[in-house]
Amino acid sequence: MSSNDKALLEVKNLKKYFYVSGGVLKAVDDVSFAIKKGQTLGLVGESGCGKSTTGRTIIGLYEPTGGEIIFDGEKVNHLTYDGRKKFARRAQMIFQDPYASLNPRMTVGDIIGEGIDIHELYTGKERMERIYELLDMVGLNREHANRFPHEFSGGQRQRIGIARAMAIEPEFIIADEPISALDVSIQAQIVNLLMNLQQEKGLTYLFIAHDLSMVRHISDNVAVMYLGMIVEMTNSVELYANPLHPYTQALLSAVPIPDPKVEKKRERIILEGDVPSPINPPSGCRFRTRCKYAMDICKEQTPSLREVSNGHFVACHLFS
Amino acid sequence: MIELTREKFERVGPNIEESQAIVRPSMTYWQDAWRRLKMNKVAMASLVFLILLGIMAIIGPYMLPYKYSDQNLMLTNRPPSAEHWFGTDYLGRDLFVRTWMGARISLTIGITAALLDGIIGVIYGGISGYFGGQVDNVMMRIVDILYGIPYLILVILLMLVMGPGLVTIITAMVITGWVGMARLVRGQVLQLKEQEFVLAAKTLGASPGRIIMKHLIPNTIGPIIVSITFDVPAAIFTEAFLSYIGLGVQPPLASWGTLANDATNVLLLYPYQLFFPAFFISVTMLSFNLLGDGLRDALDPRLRK
Amino acid sequence: MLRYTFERTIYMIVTLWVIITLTFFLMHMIPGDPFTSEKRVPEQIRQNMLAKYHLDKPLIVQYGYYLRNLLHGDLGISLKYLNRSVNDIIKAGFPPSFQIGMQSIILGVSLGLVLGIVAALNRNGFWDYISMILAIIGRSVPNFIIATLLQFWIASKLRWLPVSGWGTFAHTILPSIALSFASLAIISRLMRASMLDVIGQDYIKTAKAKGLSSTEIIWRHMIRNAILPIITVLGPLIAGIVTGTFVIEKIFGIPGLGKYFVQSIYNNDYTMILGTTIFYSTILVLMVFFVDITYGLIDPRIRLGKGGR
Amino acid sequence: MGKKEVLLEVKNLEYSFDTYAGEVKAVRGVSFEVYKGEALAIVGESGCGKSVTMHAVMKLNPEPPGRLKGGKIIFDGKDITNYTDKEMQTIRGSEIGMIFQDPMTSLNPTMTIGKQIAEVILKHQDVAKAEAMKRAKEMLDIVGIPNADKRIHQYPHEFSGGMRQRAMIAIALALRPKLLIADEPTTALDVTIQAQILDLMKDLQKQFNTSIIIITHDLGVVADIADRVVVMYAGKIVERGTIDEIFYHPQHPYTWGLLRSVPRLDAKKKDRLVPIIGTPPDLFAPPIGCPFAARCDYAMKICYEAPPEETCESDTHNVTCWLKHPYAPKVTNPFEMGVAADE
Repeated sequence: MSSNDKALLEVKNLKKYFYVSGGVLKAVDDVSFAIKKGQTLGLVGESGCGKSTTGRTIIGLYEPTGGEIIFDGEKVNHLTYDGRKKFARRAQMIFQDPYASLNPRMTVGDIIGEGIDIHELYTGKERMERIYELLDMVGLNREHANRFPHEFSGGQRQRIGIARAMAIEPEFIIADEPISALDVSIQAQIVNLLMNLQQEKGLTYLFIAHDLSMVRHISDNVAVMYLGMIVEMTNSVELYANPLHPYTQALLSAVPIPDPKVEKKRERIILEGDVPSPINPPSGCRFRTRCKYAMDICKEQTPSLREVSNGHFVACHLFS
Repeated sequence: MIELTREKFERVGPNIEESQAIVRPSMTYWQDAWRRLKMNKVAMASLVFLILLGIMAIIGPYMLPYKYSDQNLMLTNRPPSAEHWFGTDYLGRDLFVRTWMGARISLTIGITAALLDGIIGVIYGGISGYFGGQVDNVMMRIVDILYGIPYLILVILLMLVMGPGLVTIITAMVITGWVGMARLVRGQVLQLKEQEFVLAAKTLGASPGRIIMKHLIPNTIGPIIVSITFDVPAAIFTEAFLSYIGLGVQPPLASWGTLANDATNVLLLYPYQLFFPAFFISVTMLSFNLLGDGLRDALDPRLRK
Repeated sequence: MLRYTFERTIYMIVTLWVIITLTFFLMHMIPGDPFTSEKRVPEQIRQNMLAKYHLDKPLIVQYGYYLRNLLHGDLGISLKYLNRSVNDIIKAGFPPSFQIGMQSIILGVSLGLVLGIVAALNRNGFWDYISMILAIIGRSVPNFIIATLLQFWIASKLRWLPVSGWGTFAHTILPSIALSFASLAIISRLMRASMLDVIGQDYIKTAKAKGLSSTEIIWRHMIRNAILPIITVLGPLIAGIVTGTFVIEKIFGIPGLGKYFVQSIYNNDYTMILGTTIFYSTILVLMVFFVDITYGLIDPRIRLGKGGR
Repeated sequence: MGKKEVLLEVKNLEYSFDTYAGEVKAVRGVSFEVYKGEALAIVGESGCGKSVTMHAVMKLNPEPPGRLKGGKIIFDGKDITNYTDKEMQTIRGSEIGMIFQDPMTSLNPTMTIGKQIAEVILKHQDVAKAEAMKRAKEMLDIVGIPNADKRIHQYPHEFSGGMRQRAMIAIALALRPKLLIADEPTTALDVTIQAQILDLMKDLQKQFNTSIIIITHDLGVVADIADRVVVMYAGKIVERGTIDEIFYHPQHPYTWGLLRSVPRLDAKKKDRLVPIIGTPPDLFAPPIGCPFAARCDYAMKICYEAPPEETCESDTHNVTCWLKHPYAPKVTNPFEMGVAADE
């Protein structure tokens, strides 16, 4: 990617490998992108494609195997403990599982207040006031502060997770599939809440999801991942209007549309088979085993991500 | 039936507060666990029995005017009477006093060994699980090997090397006994540290100390307590077993195991002598086991809700 | 599966080596030697004896000798019964111990499984309570007390079975029962928990949706999956039974290995303690090894080599 | 279209769970029917009672704590409401097949796939084992698993998630049942796999003329596969009708909310989504009035005081809402314009 001066987060050639019993699991293999301040990048892909690992590596939960993560002009991989704490104040994460992401032994107040306590922002009455403010912000009642997580529904729990991340007023938030465990009607609540917060506070998001439907509403740009690599990346209008990579097309076509007439008329692209194992991925283009356009070159050469039109990047031999 | 009038159809809109309100009563983890433990009559009876036992172990030896080592060769092998409530043994020692001295020894050994096992196991398993990777690998191989060594045989060997006595019994039991707890804690920690709430604390910038104190310990304490509760009767049994084969506490001190051993020698003539030590060993182990069962049910997070 | 077996074999060998080494050096930390106890042996003879058994050499050399002999299956000469080799004593003492051990394992495990299954299927019913009571007794009453009580009532008072001794099958009944209580208790509780766990699994719902009867579901889908975790506790269980024979043999006057082991402790009989300990440990470790391999064979997830446990 | 034959009729079904805290009224008077050869979708948020209803029909809920409190279930002309477990066994697997949400846990891990399919054949038909295995292999072919003769000897952990769900479908359809109940069959799968499974289900439905009940919270899935829709909320049915009626002329504010909160990939511009506010009620203490009132923009006083009755919009379309009462103020149905705006 061309390095942009205004990019808040820049990821360059990020690699994250895991050494497992069957070999090397290349969860993230040479991924680069940038997010401008105040914008949202949607990162989309099916399970096992490395999207969550990308998020966790950026936030510092994993040490990258290679590449650079540059936040606001500073390198933030391989930080010291103090450096990480400072970075934590500016970048936060929202997690996927509304049940596992809240400590069952802590009250909601203490969960939301944890960041306040760690960074010693407020104490005593001020701390409580701040927690009430955060509860109001995410649409929960003040009385909820003394309750325990198991008393809440999935959507409410996800709001608590958002309040926890917002408590230390970060500039950048990675939302790791924050809606995929929720019912559709609740998904819209959470997406709207995140969009409102973005407008009010000027937040920058990396929004990770497993299908393309909700991502569209929140993202300025969308990157599609397949087996550890980005296969296509562009702004969200262009991606939905003019998807180029065969995988993106299949992914778009796979999402059923809640309109029976449209759905009856539509020709779907059905992908054959499953996602191959990331431990021994196919040679060359990793999508070739499921791609109906696969050519000889796809087996031999890994296509690189190149710009085919203004701001539209694709990694596919069909476009080289 | 409500009368349908036009004014009932006045639009009032949604009531978001009501929709968000939580109707079930709120309870902390410990309140809920205690509530469920209290509902378990058997576990509560066990708890009461153990508390009484503890009190008797403290005051029992002073309730009759004899010392545990006082011999009275004029009054040997007497059945229970007003002077000697549990009777006397082959040396004329008062069995009531000796039974409660035995309670002291057995309980001390049981509780101390279980607690030490717990402490060592939690630290070892906690370190192994928390750091993971190579550290965990090496530490767990050691545990695997220790786990493969027959427990009682090792305890017997250690007793031989260190010589009999209260401290050596406890030491020998602890040297081999902590392994189970270490495995338990490691498993729990490994599972917990991948949980998203721990990851969330890390991204908030929490220190390892904070993660351990606020997140890992509160979520493993339940199984740890249960495990310790089960370790106490196991340690009491081991001590009784050692005493029974002559490797336990040495006379004139008495534990329930030595009392039982002494009694079996004269079992056919004076069966009552076996009754009290056998009864107290069994009921104590029973109570700890039942209390442990109750605690496990009460503390099991899967049974909540 | 090959890899799994290989790993287990390595563990087994390392464990055995650690046990041998540990026991050997522990033995030599015991104060005194066998010839200073009880009988006064003339100094010259004592020196000769020490020399004969290499006890005058540096410890590490003795260790080398010992390991070498061990590889040839030679456990040395008993220092107490000077004319008997440890191998001989084990050969004589092991069969009765083995018989009692096996009988009680078979009794405890099979009865425990049945009770556990029945208890799980009648959750909170009559059989559940019966099995719970038996389990609690087995877990709470030490085996030497059970043994003594059985001996007192069944043998001395009712005279149904011999009080002690060895020879006929009747002699083995009470010791086996006394010894089986603990394993019965453990197995029945574990099996119950394991069954209850399986009952809640989705594939039981699938089986039900297929129209299978409860009996078919229990036999074909539940028991097999519920037994799997039970197999892993058989190792430690056998350890408990083997060490349990020490007292049981003492109580019932059975000329088994346990009795010799306990005696050798009183006699400071180094080679005998060392030999029996190694023998016991080898049997246990082998048992655990076979249990692990069996587990691997039964569970396709391990047999087909996807991940370990 | 002639008069359709009813295959399954559920009348006023009430189902509760007894917990330590008291009775949780999971299903509170639910009535619907399934015609032969059609696909019916039951839609609603998690916890609305849609799965419990179908599990109650199949008598798969453990009882206790589950308890059938009232209602009637008529399947293929037989009243199966009070069938014993033994009587149900003749229906399960042979006349009604079922697949579940999580294919990873729904197959027995220690039994080969072939045996698991053959088992259902052997149970209900008097055939030899070899014949059953042969038919198991054919079923795997039918559900699109390649190398079926090798695959029948494999264990579930050697199958991917999508493959396992295909194997589940093979089990459920092995005996060509009249009805297939699919309980969130694609929720745990990736979108590309979901598309495969939905296509497979549609194919097989045509091929075998099976009726399908699909339980889901995803309106996209509904639009793809269903002929008629039942919308459930808090243990009650709020609206039911044909797929066109529900998608193009919905009448209940909850259905409006559901439809508006779903993103549409085919829309030209990205509008903001309109979510349903709040949280569904806890059925431990359901509200006395309409359960949706507290989240409903159009709620009236009466909605908080008494539950509405079901009214007919057409022969096939029923709504349970106080807005249908003559006294109720007129509200503009946001969908009467149709989604035509987008088309």
